[in-house]
Amino acid sequence: MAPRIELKTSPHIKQADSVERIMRTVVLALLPVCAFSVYQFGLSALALMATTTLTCVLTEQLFNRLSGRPSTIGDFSAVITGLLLALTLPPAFPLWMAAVSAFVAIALGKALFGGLGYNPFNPALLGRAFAAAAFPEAASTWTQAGLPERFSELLPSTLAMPFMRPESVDAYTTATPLAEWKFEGGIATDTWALFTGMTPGSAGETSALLILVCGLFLIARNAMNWRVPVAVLGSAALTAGGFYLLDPGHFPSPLFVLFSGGLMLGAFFMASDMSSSPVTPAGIWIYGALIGFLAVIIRFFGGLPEGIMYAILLGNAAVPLIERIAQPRLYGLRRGRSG
Amino acid sequence: MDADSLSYIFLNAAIINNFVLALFLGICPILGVSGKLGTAFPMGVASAFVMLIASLAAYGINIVLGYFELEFLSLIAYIAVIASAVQLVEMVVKKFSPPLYRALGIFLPLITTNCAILGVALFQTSYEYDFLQSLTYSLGAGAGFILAIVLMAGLREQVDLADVPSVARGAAMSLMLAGVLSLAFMGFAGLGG
Amino acid sequence: MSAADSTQAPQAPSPTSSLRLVFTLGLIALCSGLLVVSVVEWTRPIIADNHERALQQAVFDVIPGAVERRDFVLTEQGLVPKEETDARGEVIHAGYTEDGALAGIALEASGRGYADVIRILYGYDPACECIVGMSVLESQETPGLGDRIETDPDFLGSIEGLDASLTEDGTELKHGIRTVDPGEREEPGDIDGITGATVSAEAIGDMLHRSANKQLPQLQGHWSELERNE
Amino acid sequence: MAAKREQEPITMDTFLSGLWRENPVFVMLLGMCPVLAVTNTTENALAMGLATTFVLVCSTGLVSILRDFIPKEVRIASYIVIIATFVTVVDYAIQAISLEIYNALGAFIQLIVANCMILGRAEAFASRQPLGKTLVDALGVGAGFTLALLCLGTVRELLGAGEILGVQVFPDGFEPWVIMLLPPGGFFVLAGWLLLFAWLKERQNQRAAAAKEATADGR
Amino acid sequence: MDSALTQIALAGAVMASLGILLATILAVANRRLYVYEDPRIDQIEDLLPRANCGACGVAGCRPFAEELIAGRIDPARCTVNSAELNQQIADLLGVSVGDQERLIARLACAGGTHVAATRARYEGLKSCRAAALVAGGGKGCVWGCLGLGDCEVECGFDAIELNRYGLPIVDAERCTGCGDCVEICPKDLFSLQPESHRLWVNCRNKDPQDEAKAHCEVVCTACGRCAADAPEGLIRMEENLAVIDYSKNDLASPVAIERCPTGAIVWLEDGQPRRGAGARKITRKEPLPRMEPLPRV
Amino acid sequence: MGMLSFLSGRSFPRGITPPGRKAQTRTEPIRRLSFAPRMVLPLTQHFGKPARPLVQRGQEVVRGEPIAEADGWHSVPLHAPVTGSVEGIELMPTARGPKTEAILLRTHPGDSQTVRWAQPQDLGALSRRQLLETIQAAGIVGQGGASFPSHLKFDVPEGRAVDTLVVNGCECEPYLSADHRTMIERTEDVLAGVRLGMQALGAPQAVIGVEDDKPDAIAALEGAIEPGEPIRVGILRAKYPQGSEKMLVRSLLGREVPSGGLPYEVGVVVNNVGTMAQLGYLLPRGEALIERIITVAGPGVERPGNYRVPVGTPLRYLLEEVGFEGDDPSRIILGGPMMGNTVAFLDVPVTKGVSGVLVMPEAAQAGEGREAQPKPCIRCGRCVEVCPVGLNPAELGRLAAKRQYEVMEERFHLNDCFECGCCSYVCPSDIPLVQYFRIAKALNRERAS
Ligand SMILES: Cc1cc2nc3c(=O)[nH]c(=O)nc-3n(C[C@H](O)[C@H](O)[C@H](O)COP(=O)(O)O)c2cc1C
Ligand SMILES: Cc1cc2nc3c(=O)[nH]c(=O)nc-3n(C[C@H](O)[C@H](O)[C@H](O)COP(=O)(O)O)c2cc1C
Ligand SMILES: Cc1cc2nc3c(=O)[nH]c(=O)nc-3n(C[C@H](O)[C@H](O)[C@H](O)COP(=O)(O)O)c2cc1C
Ligand SMILES: Cc1cc2nc3c(=O)[nH]c(=O)nc-3n(C[C@H](O)[C@H](O)[C@H](O)CO)c2cc1C
Ligand code: SF4
Ligand code: SF4
Ligand code: SF4
Ligand code: SF4
Ligand code: FES
Repeated sequence: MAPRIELKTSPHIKQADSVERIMRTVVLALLPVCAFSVYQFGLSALALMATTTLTCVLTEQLFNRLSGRPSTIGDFSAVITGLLLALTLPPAFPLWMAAVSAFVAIALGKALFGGLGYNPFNPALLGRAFAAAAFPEAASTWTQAGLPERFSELLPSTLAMPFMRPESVDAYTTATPLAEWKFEGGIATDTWALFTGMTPGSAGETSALLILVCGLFLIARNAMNWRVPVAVLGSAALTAGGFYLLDPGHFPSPLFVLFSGGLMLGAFFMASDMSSSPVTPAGIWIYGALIGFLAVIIRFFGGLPEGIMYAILLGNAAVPLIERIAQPRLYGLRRGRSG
Repeated sequence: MDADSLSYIFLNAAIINNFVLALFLGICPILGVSGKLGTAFPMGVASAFVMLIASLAAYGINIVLGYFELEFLSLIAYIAVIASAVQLVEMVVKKFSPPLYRALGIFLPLITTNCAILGVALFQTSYEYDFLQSLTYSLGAGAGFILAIVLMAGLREQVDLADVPSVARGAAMSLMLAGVLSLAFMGFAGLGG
Repeated sequence: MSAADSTQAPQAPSPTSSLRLVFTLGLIALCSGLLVVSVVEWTRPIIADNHERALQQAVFDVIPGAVERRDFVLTEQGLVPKEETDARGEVIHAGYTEDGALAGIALEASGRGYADVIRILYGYDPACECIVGMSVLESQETPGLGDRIETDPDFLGSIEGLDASLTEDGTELKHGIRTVDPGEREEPGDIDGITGATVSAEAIGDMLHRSANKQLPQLQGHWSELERNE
Repeated sequence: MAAKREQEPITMDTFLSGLWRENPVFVMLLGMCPVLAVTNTTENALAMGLATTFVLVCSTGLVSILRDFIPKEVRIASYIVIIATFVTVVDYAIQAISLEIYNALGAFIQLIVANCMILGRAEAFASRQPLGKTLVDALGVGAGFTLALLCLGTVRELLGAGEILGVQVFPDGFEPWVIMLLPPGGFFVLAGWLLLFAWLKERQNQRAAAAKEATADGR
Repeated sequence: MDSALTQIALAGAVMASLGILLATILAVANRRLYVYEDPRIDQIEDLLPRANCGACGVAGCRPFAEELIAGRIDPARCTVNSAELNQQIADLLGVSVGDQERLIARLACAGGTHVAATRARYEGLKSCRAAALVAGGGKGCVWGCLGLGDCEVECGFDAIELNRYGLPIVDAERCTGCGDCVEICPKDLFSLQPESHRLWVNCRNKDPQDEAKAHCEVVCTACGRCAADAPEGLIRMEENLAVIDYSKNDLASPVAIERCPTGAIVWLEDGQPRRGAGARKITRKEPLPRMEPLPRV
Repeated sequence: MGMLSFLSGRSFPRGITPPGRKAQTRTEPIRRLSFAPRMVLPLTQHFGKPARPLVQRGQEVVRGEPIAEADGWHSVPLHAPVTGSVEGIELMPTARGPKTEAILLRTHPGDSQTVRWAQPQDLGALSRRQLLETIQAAGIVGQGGASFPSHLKFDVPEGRAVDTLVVNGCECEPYLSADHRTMIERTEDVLAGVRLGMQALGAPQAVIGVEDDKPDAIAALEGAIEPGEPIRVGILRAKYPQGSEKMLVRSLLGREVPSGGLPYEVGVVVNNVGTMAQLGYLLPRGEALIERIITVAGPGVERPGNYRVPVGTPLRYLLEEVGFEGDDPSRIILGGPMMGNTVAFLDVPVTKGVSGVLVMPEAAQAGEGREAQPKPCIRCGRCVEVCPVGLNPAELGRLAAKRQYEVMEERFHLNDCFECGCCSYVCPSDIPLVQYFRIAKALNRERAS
């Protein structure tokens, strides 16, 4: 029998919002992107998403079990990690590698740091970076979008035996718009196609339009800090614009930079991961600007065609330092008596 | 960018082939002294300073030993001079600026056995850098070292407030962070190439 | 010592005499110098031999059929055996077949790869005016990816016999050497690239082109000097 | 205090403590750079381990012999010179033995000088202990170091190339995990070993606690 | 051969001069830049546990060492260290160890969940500090232990464990007397007591008898029997509580506890409290039912 | 309206807008609550030293008579709220937890309970100091919640000129409407109080800050201010915690009270409208503070409304009077839902600083937001976006969980937190941030002393 008076600290009312609701909203916002990915790349993309999501959820459960914590799969965050990981991988990525990456994403990226909210790095991108470094070839093999038989068959590399080299998919491979620009000396994709998204690339990064719409939905539902995408995209556009003005022949236009590759997906869904970004508004501006800047620098001057993944991870790494300098302005510190 | 240009040498040493994260030099202090930003930063600065000394010393030693054709003695000479220089700096600081000694001095003996210091001397020799290039290289390496240790310290402070499972506390956590940092730094590979 | 005394700080321990310090460290350094120099002297020939053999092996690797090697330097007087001159310059390793005929020459080239500078040695056969082999001396390329420039059969295969003939006037390569996408070779100077290691593979093509384009015209007219003349 | 320890006899424990209980890598976290840098193959790891052990044994031995002779003011400088001497010796010896290994280990042979483990042992142990004990300790620590290097080397070579000591282990068509050969791989594998040890230890502790609970029957 | 010999000679000479040069510099520097530091500080610090717990009343182990050398403190004040090592420190300094009596944390409450009533359910952080700030925490006895274990968490030596009734039990062997629990407890129930204080009042309730008994079955009701049985002046009644005058501790004996009806006053044997024969036996294991919150006006 | 006032800048940055929930009581006129049979009068109902009892057990007192005197300048006296007899001076439970001494009065049943102790004075003739003494003698403390003795607040240190008396009519907490009703029904008292306050302070002007969700109060005040009087009504956007004096000063005057400082440092003194009404009503009559106006509301109350309650009325009596059944487990909250404290004892009396009593049965709490186990902070940053002081509650919370209280104070300005609860209100992870901060502050305070 419990006492009938209850003691509790103030405040005694609360806003009706919860972590689960936020995460569910993000999953909801990701669904159209996933659907488009399946439409574009077919069954392979579907299998990829299923694999990463399942592995992420199972890994999360496993680690909760091991460390004796209550199950946290109900909060959907592992689902997000799984989906986003799949969306950043090439559609023909072998499933066993995807599973390894998903395991690393949750185990190394999240569970070992203490779980939801404590991960200093974006788990999905950590998994993606692991994949890129462990299986660099598979992670940079892109297939064409809209292959006619995509709904009836899987790409041959998808089903590679665990630990084995995937079958060559040379027949379907192609260069992404970014790689074309970087290694083949020119932009061959027009901006509208980039914007709408029937281009080769990672499973979920291609349609800037769709990502934009879904991202705005997230912002509208207060599930994401609007400053993140604004800062990342703004800074990327400014940096790219600067170089473009310097040498329009050599550097692509800012629009190409914004709509190609994973910049959009990164800015809206991955840089915005709350655990690995600053909490203060000023910090977020700096963080976003850093990411946008680094992404463009790596794209333009680095050895790789795409830099958003590394830019976000580096941004994550800088978060503690950023927060050191970007605390909110304290009431009563500056303004004194006005009269 | 030209591989011999000063700006490339600096960028290369600081970021692209970061001493700590890509070349595995100076790992011990990175694991040991990166617990708090407040100590990591002075440690980084002290190390960078000693790197500069080491670089200059190595440059001088190379000239002397080159003259006698006794290059094989270079290793001994570097380390002996570095160790003595560090000891000297420590004494000077202790004598003339006790506050600075309290902030930096305690790290100085640690730095003698920091691979990164000797690494600067060895690498600049093997790359056959001239004076300015050596100087730039050591400054870049120092900047890279500070960057790495400060990033590590920030992350470790953040993770200290996390609910880390007991098995992952301590050195394993530092190594994991260093690993992820090094993974992120791979994005800089080929920069300027 | 009474208890009261002990709470008094002891005198600073009397410092060791400076002479002793100097003497000790001097002595240790002296011994160390002697020990090192003896080891160095003792291993010097062995190490030189090791280097020599490694070089030899590399040269033979890139010049098929070579069993003997001599090094030359291009000087004002033409190609002079390396032993006979102090002149510094590109070393040209000439390889000879069992019957003493010139099998080809090996040249060093270097350039920036994906991670860092790559150094290679490549063989050139004046008879076919083509590149006959290539081996990597030094590279920091990503293992399993960039380092496939050492192992990829298609890539290496397309370098073997790669056309490196000069234009009529002998001032530059007739067909530029470059790396193209795998399976897209069209020109005689094209090398099959490696998927996933585009940068490294292109770097090889690029350094081959630069080196051959510079060195081969200079060697034009000196080939006979390489023929064995004992 | 030192005097008290000196009386203790040389035991197996002196050796084992360096090998395991106070393993320089897994427990003391010393000499980490070579541990991470040269362990992408087992062979390199072994060579590095042996080279380091050699330097460790020789230099601590010499320090122990000279321990009463070297004045405190130039202690560090002298130790360093002694260590550097042996490192140079090893450096040339390896060049003479195999250029391939020499190239693979790169600057890290010379960097043995800066291996804090060696100076640490010289300072903390050899400068206070007689020769015999110092040598046993150095051998133990050296063996522990080599063991740690091998732990990393095998995992990294196995996953990174599908081989161990150059012998193919996985069937043809194995997809190597390139990351294992890259810097992050080094960090992750070492972290992995530490996690494993910590986990085993925790489980052991839990078992022990459970056993105690069972006998004591609570309060 | 000749060149090899010159090389050897040269090498020796260069190294020797380098060594001499460095040694000279260091030697000169050593003279010129010498800063005196008492070498015994290091020696003593080596002998201290380096727990930096502050139980000695100094900020940490090194400052403690400095205090020791200055003769301002006894080695025994370090309660964490073994007696043997403290003796070594004393020997090193040529002083006596000092006869600091060991202080151990002791709780002045016996109101576990099975004997003490709650009045209101507290919801929120599982912390006594937190609960105490919310209207005192909801326990019937406003002086009593809240049983949320801040002391257990705070004790850096694992010396406190909550028992099944939510009462902290101090492991006398582990307790170093650092006082952290004294500081953290929002109800001020802990105090550091010398081991020789064996007569102990296990209660802080100042309510008048009837009200107090409604709150807790082991409460001190200030009935005065212990004072009557104990030697004159050892125990007196103050604010509805028995208070022991420890300056007369020598007179203390177990007779004082025998007739205590609630067992609020105890005699400690090997650190374990013994209740008097007259104390009511408590067999209940489950929590006491809550108090009625809304009696008639 | 809200939009417009936002444009005109009549607010402060950040903060939250919880649902007001004032409909239950805002239209109810103030009613009198009957006298409880037994009154409990703690000797500390104010910030400062406890009062010293003047009465003894068994002594008869009349309504309004002093029963305890101020113990020095930093204290206020206590007056009998009823005519009756002194039952004793005993330890009694308080809302905060520990028991303190209180005077118990047994109300004489059947007594008319008119005030029989009054010493009218000519206030205009008093010097400032005398006026302050009069205020102290009337036992007046702030009615806005902090119970700070009003005479102390008006006692601005030498050399500090106060140019504006700010009157706090925001009542930004949900549910509460006592100030709202006071402004409507006792407009004249409020204004009389304001004038007295200006006199006591020597302040040339006064501003009454009222939120824009109380248009009737604004109209009443504006209508009652004499033309040309240096008193104006400042209309503010309804937003929590507009009523906190620091925010109010910022919103009304654009000044910021320095961190760790007091309002007079920027030339302002802030008082609640209730305090002003008490001043304006009591001083001219020479009476003392023995009752106050309280909102009794919440989902568990049958007859919610604003009541005029004698100080010392036990909660148990009050709740029975308003028809609280007490069947469900409930939280009984003194004050508003954002800052108020729950009580553990229903013997706790209404004291001078209590502005509301809320009853929240468990059943109703579901509608007021979930009560869930705290989860780890996901660093969403909402708390940072709402903290009106510009703190970083997320970081503070993480530090608190690791008990790094000193860092919280040294690097993250813990002491600037005034526990408004905005951060806890928005936290989707249900982290009890404010509770953490309270522990941290309490411990730091103890350790410092
Ligand atoms: C970890 C990692 C290592 C890489 N190492 C190399 C390398 O050594 N050499 C290289 O040419 N490219 C390297 N790359 C770049 C890509 O594999 C590849 O060059 C680029 O994506 C171009 O792809 P493509 O070959 O399909 O055009 C690396 C990439 C990653 C992520
Ligand atoms: C978060 C917060 C909210 C507050 N809200 C109000 C309020 O709505 N009305 C009010 O009169 N005082 C409020 N106060 C108290 C005021 O800051 C201030 O103490 C009061 O107006 C001073 O007047 P008094 O001394 O007459 O009570 C609040 C304080 C805080 C910290
Ligand atoms: C120690 C202390 C001294 C104070 N002194 C003054 C004062 O001299 N003048 C003044 O206007 N208010 C003074 N106050 C009252 C505060 O300004 C404020 O009204 C009170 O703390 C309640 O405000 P709150 O409810 O916003 O926290 C003092 C408060 C405290 C705690
Ligand atoms: C706007 C938003 C973006 C997110 N982006 C990612 C992401 O990029 N990667 C990821 O693993 N989780 C993401 N999450 C989910 C969640 O934050 C993630 O599981 C935590 O980082 C795990 O602690 C996101 C959540 C939100 C609300
Ligand atoms: S003794 Fe104090 S700190 Fe410990 S559980 Fe009881 S109330 Fe909490
Ligand atoms: S916290 Fe209390 S119980 Fe623990 S060691 Fe310190 S004094 Fe003893
Ligand atoms: S309770 Fe404190 S930290 Fe939280 S919002 Fe209010 S002032 Fe800021
Ligand atoms: S509102 Fe809660 S979850 Fe969000 S940052 Fe603040 S403390 Fe963390
Ligand atoms: S081995 Fe210790 S710093 Fe490199």
